[in-house]
Parts: sequence; structure tokens; C-alpha cells
Amino acid sequence: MQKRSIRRAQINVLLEKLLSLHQVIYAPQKLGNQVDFAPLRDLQDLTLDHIQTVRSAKAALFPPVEELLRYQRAGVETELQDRDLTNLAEQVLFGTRPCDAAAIAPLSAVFTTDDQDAIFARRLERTTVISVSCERSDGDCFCTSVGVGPGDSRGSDLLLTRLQDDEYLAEILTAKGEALLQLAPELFGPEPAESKEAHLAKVQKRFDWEALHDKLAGAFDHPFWLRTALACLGCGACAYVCPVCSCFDIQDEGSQKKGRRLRSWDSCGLALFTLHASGHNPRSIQSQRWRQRMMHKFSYMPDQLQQLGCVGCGRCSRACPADMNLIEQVENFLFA
Amino acid sequence: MEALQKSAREALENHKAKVIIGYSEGSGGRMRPIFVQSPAEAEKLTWNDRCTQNLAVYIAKPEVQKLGKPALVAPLPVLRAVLQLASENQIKEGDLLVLALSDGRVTELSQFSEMEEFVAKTPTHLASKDQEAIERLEKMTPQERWQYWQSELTRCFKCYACRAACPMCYCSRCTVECNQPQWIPVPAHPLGNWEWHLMRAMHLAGRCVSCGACGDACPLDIPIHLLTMKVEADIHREFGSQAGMKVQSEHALSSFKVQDKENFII
Amino acid sequence: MTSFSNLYKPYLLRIERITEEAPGVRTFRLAFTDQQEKERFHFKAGQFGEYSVFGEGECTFCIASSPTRSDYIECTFRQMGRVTSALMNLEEGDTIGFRGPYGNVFPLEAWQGKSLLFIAGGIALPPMRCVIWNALDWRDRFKNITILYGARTVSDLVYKHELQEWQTRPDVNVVTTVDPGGETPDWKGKVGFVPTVLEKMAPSADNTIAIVCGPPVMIKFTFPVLTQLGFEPDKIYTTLENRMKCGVGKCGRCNVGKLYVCKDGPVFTYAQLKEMPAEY
Amino acid sequence: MARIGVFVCHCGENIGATVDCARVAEACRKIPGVAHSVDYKYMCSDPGQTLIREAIAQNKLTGVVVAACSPRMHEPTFRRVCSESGLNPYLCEMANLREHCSWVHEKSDVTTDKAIDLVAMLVEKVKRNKPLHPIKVPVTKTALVLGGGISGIQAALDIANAGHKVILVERDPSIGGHMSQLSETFPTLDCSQCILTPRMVEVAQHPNITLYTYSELESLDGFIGNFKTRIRKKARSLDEKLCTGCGLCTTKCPNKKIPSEFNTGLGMRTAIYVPFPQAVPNKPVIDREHCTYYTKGRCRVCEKVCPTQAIRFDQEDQIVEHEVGAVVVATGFTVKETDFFPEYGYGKYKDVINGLQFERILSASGPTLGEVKRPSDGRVPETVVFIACAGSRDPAKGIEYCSKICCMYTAKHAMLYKHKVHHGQAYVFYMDIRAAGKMYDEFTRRAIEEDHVQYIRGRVSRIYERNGKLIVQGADTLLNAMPVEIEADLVVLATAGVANEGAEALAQKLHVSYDSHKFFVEAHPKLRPVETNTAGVFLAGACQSPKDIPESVGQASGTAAKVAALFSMDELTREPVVAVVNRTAPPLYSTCVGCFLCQSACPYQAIEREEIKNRNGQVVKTIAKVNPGLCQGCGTCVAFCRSKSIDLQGYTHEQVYAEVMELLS
Repeated sequence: MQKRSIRRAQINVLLEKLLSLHQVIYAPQKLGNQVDFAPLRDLQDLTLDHIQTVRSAKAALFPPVEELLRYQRAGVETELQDRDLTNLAEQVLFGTRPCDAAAIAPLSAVFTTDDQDAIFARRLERTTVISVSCERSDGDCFCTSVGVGPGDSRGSDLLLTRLQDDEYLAEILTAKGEALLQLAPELFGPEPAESKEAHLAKVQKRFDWEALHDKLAGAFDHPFWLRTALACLGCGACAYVCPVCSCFDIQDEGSQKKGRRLRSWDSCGLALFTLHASGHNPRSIQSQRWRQRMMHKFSYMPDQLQQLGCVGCGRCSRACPADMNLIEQVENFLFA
Repeated sequence: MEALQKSAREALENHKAKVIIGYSEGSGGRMRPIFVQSPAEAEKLTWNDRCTQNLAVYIAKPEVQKLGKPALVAPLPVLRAVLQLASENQIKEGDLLVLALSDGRVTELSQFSEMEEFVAKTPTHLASKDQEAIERLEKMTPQERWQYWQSELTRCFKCYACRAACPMCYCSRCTVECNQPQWIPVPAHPLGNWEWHLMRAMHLAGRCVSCGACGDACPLDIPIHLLTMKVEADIHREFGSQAGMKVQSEHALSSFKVQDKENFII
Repeated sequence: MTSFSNLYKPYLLRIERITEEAPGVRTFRLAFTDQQEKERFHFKAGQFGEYSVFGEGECTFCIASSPTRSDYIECTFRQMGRVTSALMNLEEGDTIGFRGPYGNVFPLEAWQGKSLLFIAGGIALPPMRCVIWNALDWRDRFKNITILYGARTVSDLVYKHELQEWQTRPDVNVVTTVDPGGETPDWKGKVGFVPTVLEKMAPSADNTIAIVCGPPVMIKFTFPVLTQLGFEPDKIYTTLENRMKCGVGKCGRCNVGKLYVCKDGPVFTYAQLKEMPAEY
Repeated sequence: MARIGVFVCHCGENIGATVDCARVAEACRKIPGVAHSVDYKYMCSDPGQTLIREAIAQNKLTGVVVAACSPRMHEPTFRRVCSESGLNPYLCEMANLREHCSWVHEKSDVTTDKAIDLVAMLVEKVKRNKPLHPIKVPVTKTALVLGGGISGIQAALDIANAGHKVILVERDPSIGGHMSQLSETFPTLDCSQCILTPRMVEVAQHPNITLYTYSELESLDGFIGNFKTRIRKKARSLDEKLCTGCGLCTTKCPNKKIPSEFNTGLGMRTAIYVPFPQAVPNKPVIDREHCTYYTKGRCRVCEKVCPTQAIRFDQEDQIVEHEVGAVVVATGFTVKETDFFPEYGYGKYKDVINGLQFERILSASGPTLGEVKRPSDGRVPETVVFIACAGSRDPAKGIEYCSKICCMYTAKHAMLYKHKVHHGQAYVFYMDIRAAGKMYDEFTRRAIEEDHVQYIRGRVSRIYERNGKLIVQGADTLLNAMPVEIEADLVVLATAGVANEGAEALAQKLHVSYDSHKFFVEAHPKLRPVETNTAGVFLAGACQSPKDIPESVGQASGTAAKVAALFSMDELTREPVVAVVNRTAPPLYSTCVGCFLCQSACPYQAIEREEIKNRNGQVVKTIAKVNPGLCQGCGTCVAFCRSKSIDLQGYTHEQVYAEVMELLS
């Protein structure tokens, strides 16, 4: 790993360069009153003056709708057309926060453990992550409670941290980061004297995730779930803004003669997620579904994949129409 | 505020209700629905302009039903939702108590007739920001409007928070979840999003109590409440009926009247 | 560039034969359309697949035929939802999609030298039929083989011909039963619910593996009877039928505790089930 | 495993000349699931039908698509063929290649392509057809007739004479209706009561007829063949069994100054009264509004004089219930009062009367015993002005329609007046003379030519009083709108015939439609003129629109024939194309959430409530249920159901969707 510096204006030059190479850049942009990740068309739209985007950058690796294959039928014969992965664009996630970058590991654990999900793996292969450390945080942030930090480099290929007004520390972390540097070495300055720590947001540690993990192990039948999930409306907002949540549905679209098979986002919070065709539903009420979300992130995923299913970005708390604040829920649970 | 807390406390103490469904201060300046089950907790209840959730949405939830008879803290849209739900046979008289809020006063209502009277004398106009937004949309050319909704609805990722937050979306199997046949595409692509939101607007036509909870629930700030509010306003203008005003109401779009023109039937 | 293959791309199988089993229940005998794929394809008893009618979607069933008969695979399904209704409309000669085999297996090799007690109810015989034929094809490796199969009514019994065939074999003990009221005048089997009949049969637990498949309510009442008869929890096997989509432990649907039924199951012992949250 | 047979009909040249039928059949053979596909010149002919029969047997077909003409024409034919061949008739569908293709397009390849599409759509539908079975509904062979005027009487007698039970309900104390109030009837000038009274008596004595007078319909529930009705018998304050109809009470009643309804207010009656001498039943009724005992708590003279002690002051209304299979609505009409006309004095001139009042003046049983005397002073009017179209055909008055009977009765009035007052002068203001009917035009011509009634074409703009005379101001439009002014002694307005007050409420009780004038609406103005949209409820007489006696009687007999035809069957067979609410496995039981908006949307009251109980008998859910006896298969509920919980048998969501998808793919 090497450390260099880069000025704000040069960052833009780097991005221009990437755009000119037909790379797709996902970056935070202002949309109405919100800041959200979207493919960048004009550098004017770029913003870094935000705490957190509404949606995570997950969609760049795991799009809300993804074609898996096409089919066509003639008489009794069926022809399948496999998804062509050779033309997937090289893409850059720019302006991801360290928590977002940290989410790539658990996300890829889901998609690549045992059976490799080719589409995901191929996208990941073609993705470069340029993160920007957090200078500020809000009450919904809790990255430090789940082992991530505002200047964490995990998952990033290049991590930028603002030191002065327009001077950034650039940590080149991986080969892909190195490739970025090589793309335009003239944009980068020498390593700055100052370390980044003083410039990072202070995110207070609210809970100990290991204690949470241990307590959840015996808490399946805890009365806590029923009590705290009363307000939960059973929508998928938390899962859809979450950088880690990756449950999906597979649906065919078209007629029996011709069409495509699609994968689309789904959520364990939705009532029909686990419904059997027989009418039986193993998770028939919302508190069970709320428990599943907590359990899956903090208990099952660590046990299954050795990855925590949460990076403390706080998006679920911000998006929840019923203000089911995750930190509070966790804190309450730990005291329950 | 004290009046609300007092009414809630009394309702619990006098066993008029087992749980008060109300608002409390939540996190990050947001408001939060709470379920007050003991008189002591009543002090958490509060009410302000940030209370945008429609609490009537909780009446049908099995876990909430298990708590016993609820009392709903009800600003006007919640009260209207209660009446509309009653008119659609989803609530029976006596199943719930309403602590109606207006001008800082709290009125305890248990009979539908009382609720109807209360609603009748409360103005039902839209919030000015919604009214202005609708007017802005009305002034657009069809092409501009198409563009507007195109860009708004394309963003939707179908988390269904709008549906979950809507007290009138109480179907146990929503149309999008009916798959034999699958009329509405499941994925959140532009076509699927359009079909979903237009279908929802149609399904709420004549039933929307214009609370705006759907739009507020949207994590992506898509103003979908404008669709249902506009349809509701049009129905009010054309048919004179308004959702959530009366229990025995004639639903403008689902009532066959013998004097209706019916040349189309035979 | 790493080379990946599409996890979700199914094989194409041709429907070779359709058998009407019971009202709304059919068996398809399926053959690979691609000879190379056929030769590469192997499965073991207990595994399942995702069967698709293109344009309608995928549906999960166990492979109902035995791995010892490798020319084809069979599946038996009941018309329930969208995909099974579409399957109902297909004909011999049509092609369908198949992904699999997925999931774990019944450890038949480990059961060598033991007696096998199969207990099935209704449409849950198919997942067990695979094991039964597998065991019968390896008949000399096992001691007693007993099959207790019940259905709501006589017409709801599936694999009627095979039941007859097994009944005529001297090396298999077959008991069939229908729920009270489901019998016909010429019904020669027993009348009563499966757990009740099992209790009266009182098979020996000695050196015996019990394999139980059936609707949740049947399973719920059968496990205590087996326990009472002296079957240890790790000698009782069953297969779970959680809702699945991907079949490869990614889509999240069949998650029960830290396990995915599609990857870590569908075969579980009663001992394992006791350790898992009851979300199946 | 669908095995569909496709049968493409040339319909001679009708289809064959435009569509390449052989190519259609060939293309259909390739559709998955089609086991047999042929074309033939006339599929509906005997050999054509035989083709289908043989194919069903040989190819073990599971469904049939006949691509031919409109299903209106031959669907029954081909469904019968299937049925005879052992295939459920509802597994047969028709693709309309004639009206939908060959007749509306030129001959070309694309026309044939369209024909193939039309057949392919139906193949996809038939693959998803389920065997259906006609719905059988039992029939209660009793008719309820509402209204005891001439229409109700005629309908009741015809049905009763056909051997069926009839319950006749009349609101007034006596049957007879308006006809009993008339003097003579056009065009024959025979005495109205003389021809009516025997019918009234026949009704009273008919063993098949149960008569409820002074009674009203309380409610009607149920459906064709199976209605349940509740009738309110208003308290007559009389034990009808004891009363002999001697009339002593009516003569002794001290309260004698009550305007008589029968005499349109021109005569008086007592508080206990029989409306007219020939009333059926000839039993009095106490008018509690006017009776001194009820208003002031004393009197009871009638009770004292009654020789059989039949008076019952404490009698209460009684509700009787009956099960009936059909309902005949014959509740008649009413005429506008003179106070409806500001230009004619708002009814304040005593000598401006309406036609019905003039009938009473002309009637031998009327207040003047048939002598023409004007109401104000009893003088014989020397000049009488008759004004036709008073209110009728006048959009400004909200009555756009022609009341139909006025031209004729006005001619009759003028004629009868001239017969009684030979030196009198009769003027008729008219707009058009509508005298279409047997002997009708001859009749009006007789009034003009033989009785010298002076017809003036024009409207009367104003009537006012001057020196004891009514000044009638109008214009003669045949004379260049020349102003006309007539000094009249009596003015008779042929006021518009309008619906009864309460017609709307009655229609709602009966679930029948009514028009903007509150007249009841027939199911089809031409082809189903006596039926309503509610199966089993029929119309007769002027409740539908103003009618004269011959037309009312004719329609009543027509209605009776419909009822008799209905009652000729023990069971009704209905097409199984009805809506059904889905059922799913517990714990959902149905996707229906019981909002019951379908109930208010259903034009046929076919949606009922069904409680779903669990094993312990507890109600777990209340969902909608379609009564197949009432459902007409219109599909309104299907379109309305948000959760898609209702399907129309034979046109299910799945079938329709499959058809659309076939067309799109």
C-alpha cells in the first residue's frame, strides 16, 4: 500500500479520464432533497458534501433487476440464451463511504461462497472502488459498533480522506488502486505529512457486536421480538437501502413462448417471502420477520459466512417509515 | 400535549382501551408510532406536525390485535381512515376508541356516528405543499407530466413502503402478489413500476383519505401521494363523495345505483 | 478473466412420460435433451431440483426416481400454484427446465446393515420413493424394509401401481392407510391417521432408521410416536420443504437459523431439527 | 395434457372467400396442445357436426375450438355436439372468423393471419377451460303482484287461471285503480266500472288469489324463483272477518267533511269509509288521520253502531311473509295536479281542473252523479276549454315525454261534455293529435266532425279570472300564431301522467332500475319489454310509462305469460357463467378481504356474505360469496375486486390473460 495526495480538482480530472474510457461511475449526486448513488453523467452533479447517500452502492454490483437468461420456444423445443457477461462495463464506485466499501465483503460472501454467482463475480471483477472517508456522521451512524470505522480502508481500492480544504490523502490499497494511479500518475502528489485520524468523523461505539452475536444465539424465543416489532410495517425499505441485504426473487417475464428470466430484489420483511404454496408460512407474522432480519445480520451470517451482515451505515434507520432505529433496537435488546 | 396524555392515561385506567397507539419522539428528529399499554407510559405520547404516519395502518396487524382494544391517537387523516375502513367492513363499531386531535384539543370518540360528526365539522383540505404540487403538475403539458412521472417512478425500487404505510392497503394478497396470472410485473423496472403505481392509484380511487403517509414513507422521496390525492380530489369534484367521511357511504366508483345509466350491461 | 458458468441456467429436459397419480397429481419422467449433460449429471437420494416452465417460473421438487436408474429422472407434483398449473398443461415431448441436483442426501451408505422404516403421508411419498427404490435396488444391503404410507382418501394415494408391486414383494412390508372417511368399499388397507397406525404397528426401533415425510401436522404427531417406540432422534430422518428460489443458498428464502434448507438440507435428522428454530 | 380440436368453417363463401381456411387449419395444427385441426365448408351442417363428433372420439379431445360465425348463432349447436360426444359443453369455444374477420376485412394473407391469431387465442383459452355444469335453481310457483289496478288485476287473473298462486297487494283500501275512477272509456265509450267490476269480483273470489288491500310491500329479498317478501297490512281498525260490509258505520260517522281521494277531492267522505260503492273488498277502513277518536280520543260512534262488533281501534299493522317465485310490478302512475301550473293559476282557480277530476264529474257515480257541473258554483259550464299536453312534452317543465293517453281522453272528455251539454262549446288546445291505435283516429275525428269540438292548435299561455269567467289566452299556430282569447266557464287540463310518489323507494326495494322520471325500466326497450334487469321481476302497466287500458291489459297478459312460462318449470337452469369468490388453503381461506365493495357494485344483488368458521366453529373471516342464482355473469365485481379474488367462470383471469398473451407473443 502506498500513500499519496490528490487535490479536489485533480479528483475531477481523474473521473473525467475514467468517463472518457467509457467506465461507468456510480457516484453520490443530489436528487431533490436527497443525495443518492447514480451513474454519473456530469461532474457538476457530483457531491461529496453529505453524510450518507439514501441508497447504498449495492445496486452497482447487485442491480435491483438483473436478467439471468432468455428463452424462446418453438413447438416443443426450447432454446436458452445465456446471459452474455463479456460486455459488462468496467465500473467505478466513487464516493462510497468506508462502511459501503466494507459491505462488499459480506455481499460477495453470499454470492460467491460454495456456488459462484457468475454475474456478481464478474461485476465485482470489473469494479473499482474509490471511497471517501467520513468527516461527519449523524446519530444513525454506528460503523464503529460493528467493527468498521469512518476511515476504514476495507473493500476500497483507493481511499480518499480530506485533510485540508481541497487536499486529500489518497491511500492506494489494491492492484486496482494501483492501476488508477498508473492511469494518471501526474494527478497525484507525494504522501502528505499529516495523518488522516484527526480529520475523521467521531462515531461513538454504541454496542459490542460480539456480545450481541452471543446473546442472539439463545434469543430466538425471546419476548423482545414481539414487543419491539409492533411498529414494523413489513415493507422492504430497510433491506432495499441496506448495502448488505441480498435476498432476491427469480421471476419469468414474457409468455411461455418467449421471454426472460429475471432476478429482482426481495426482502425477508415482506409477508410473502417465505409463504409456501400450501398456504403455510413459517414466518407468518411481522415480529418473526423482524427477528429474521436481526438474526440473519448479527447471528446467522457470522455463523455461516464469517461475515457480519451489517456495516453500521444507518440507512435502514433513516429509511424506516416507522422509525425502527437499529441502534436503539440493538441497545434495547442487549438490555432486555 | 398534556390533554392527550391525560386522555390516554384515563382510557387505560378506565379500561376503555388496552393499548394506545400514538406518536412519540423518535430518533434523529423523526416521529415514531408507539404502543402505550400502561398509564405510566402515557407521558411518552406527543403530537406535532411531524407526525405523518397514519396509525390506522396498525389496526389490522395481528400482533397489535392481540394487545386488546386499541385507542388511536387520531389527527384528521387517521380518523378518516378509521371511517373508511369501517365503511369497507374492516372495523366494527366498538372495536376501537379514537382520541381525535384538533386545535390542540382531544376528543374521545367511540361511536362511528360521533366520528362522522367530528369529521364533518373539520375542514379536509390538502396541505398547502401538496395542493401546490398538484397544481404545478396540473399546469404541466401532458408531455411534461409524463416526463416528470417517468423520472420519478423509474427510481422506485418497489420496497412497498407506500403500501405498508397506507391504511387502505389492507389486502392480504396484493394484486402485485397475485400470480395466476401475474398481471403486474414483480421486478422494479420502469414498466413494472408504472404498472404498480398506476394500479395502486386506481385501487385507491375513491378510497384515499389523502393522509400522504405513502409519500412520506417512501425512502426515495417519490411523491406518489400526489397521484392518489389528485384522483381523490377529482372524484370529490365529479361525484361529490369523499372517502372517510361516513360509514354508510356510497363509494363513488363501486356503487351501482339503479338510476345509473346501464346501457352497457345488456 | 475467470470463467464462470451461469448458476441459474437450467438443463433442458424432455417429458418422456406423464403418469396420472391422483387427482391433481402427476409424475413426469424426464430425459436430458443433451447427451453430454446427461452423462455429467449425477445425483443421490434426497436431492431436489428447480423445475421450470419458461414464462411461468421455477418450482422445487425432490427427485422422485432412484439414482440407481440413471436413464431418466422423475418428479411428482401436485397442482398448487402458478408453475405446477403450467406443468399440468404440458404434454409428453415438451421440454422443461431443470436445475440441480441440489441439497444434501439420505446417507444410504451409512445405513447399510440396518432396517429401514419409511413413513409417508399424502404427496410426500415422492421424495421418499427415491430412497425406497434406491434401497430396493440395493436390497441385500439392508435388513427389514417397512413402508407405512397414508393419504386422506384412497384416490389421493400416489404411485398406486408401485404400492401394489411393493406389496407383492416378499422382502418389503407395506402398510397403507387412509384417513377415516377416506376409504372405499373395496379398500383393503387400514383406516386411520398415520401416527395412530404407526403406534399400533409398533415397529421395532432396534438397529432401524426411520424416514418420515409428510405434511407438517403428520410429522408433528409422528415424531413423538417414534420416540416412544425407542427411536433415537438421530435415527429419524425427514426432509424439509421450505420455499426456495435459487436452490444454492443465496436468495435467502429457505434460511432457518444458520442453515439454508437448500444447501444444508433438505434432509435433516430429528436431532438436528430439535436444535433449529422452528421456521419450517 | 390438452388435446384440443380445431374446426375451421368456411361458412360457404362467408369466410371461405376471404380467409384461407385450409391455411388456418394447417397453422393451428402446429399449436402446442392441438391434436386435430380441419376445415370444412359448413361446420354447422350434419356432416360438419359429424366431423366434430368423430374427432372427439378418435382423438380423445379435451377441448374444441370451432372457428366459424358468431357464438350468438351457433355456440349452442356446437356445445350440444360436444355434450352428445361426451365432452363437457363448456370445453367448446367459438372463434368468430366471420364477424370478426372475413366480413370486416378484404381477402389477403394478413386477414388469414388474423384468423389464425383469433383461433390461437381461443386455443389458449380452451386449454384453461374447466368443465362447468348448468346451475339449477328451484322455483316457488307463487307470483307476487304489486298493484291492484287494471294491469295488476289482469296479470293476477291470467297467472291464477294458469293454475298458479298469486298474492295481490294493493296500497288503497280497494282494488280497481284509476280505471275505477273513469267515466267512459275510449274509443268505445263503454262504462269503465261496468267492465271493470266483474274483474274485481273475480279477483276477490279466485281460489288461487290471495288479496291484500290497504297493504304495502315492506321488503323483497332473494332471487328469481326464490324471493322472500314481507308485506305490511296496514291496520284497517276493523276485523274483516266479522264485518259484513253493511255500511252502517260509514253512514253514522259524524266526521263527513273529508275530501274523497276517489273523487279527486271533488266530493267528501267520512272518516270510516269505503272508497266507492263497488269497492273490493267492500269493507270500510278508518282513516286515522281524520277520525275524531284517533285525533281527539273520543267518539267511537262506529263501534257503537256496528252490528257485528267488528271495529278494532287498537289494531296494529301486521307483517305477513310469503315466498314467491316471481314479482309483477303493476303499481301504475299518477297525474299532475293543477297546482303544478303557475300559468294556469297554481290550482287556485276552482274551475281549472285536471282530466281525472273531469272523469269524476262525468261519472255517474261521481260527486255530481254524472251531471256536468263546475266545482266552484255547481253551474253547468257553457264553455269548456280542454288543454292537452299540460306539462307533457315540455322540457321546461322537466317532462319531455308524451303522456300518451291525453289526446284520446281529451277527445273523449270534449265529446262526452257535448253529449251532456248540447249547447255548450268545447275547445281543445292541442299541439299534435296523437291518435295511433285501433279506432283511435276515427274517434278524435268524430269529436271534431260529429260533435263539433273546436280544436285549436296552440299552447295556452295564461289563464286568469275576470268577472267570474276564466280567460284563456293562447295562440293559434295554424293561423300564424294569431292570439286567441276564450272566456271559459271550466278549464280541463290534460295534465301529464307521472310516476307515483314513492316509485323510487319501491324500485330500490325491488332492485329494479328506474329512469330519470322514476318510471321503472324494462330490460330491453324492444325485445324484453316486460322484464326488468332483475331476473324474476316483471313490469305491467303505467309504472313503466303512461299507458292506456288496452295497452296495460296487453302488457299484463304478456307479463303473465312470462311468469307462467317461468312457473312451468320445477327448476330453472342457468348458464354457469357466474362469478365465484376464490378459496385458498387456510389460514388465508380466500384472498377476499371482505371489503364488500363488490356488494355495492353488483347490479344484481348477487353478492352475499359468507362466514368462514374454523374447526371450533369460531368465525375466522367473513368473505364475499356470489349467489349463482342471482349472478348474471356481467363481471363488474371481477373488474372491481382489488385483490383479484373473484373470477368469472368460463372467463377466468387466467383464460383472458392467456388469450391476450397469445395475441402479444
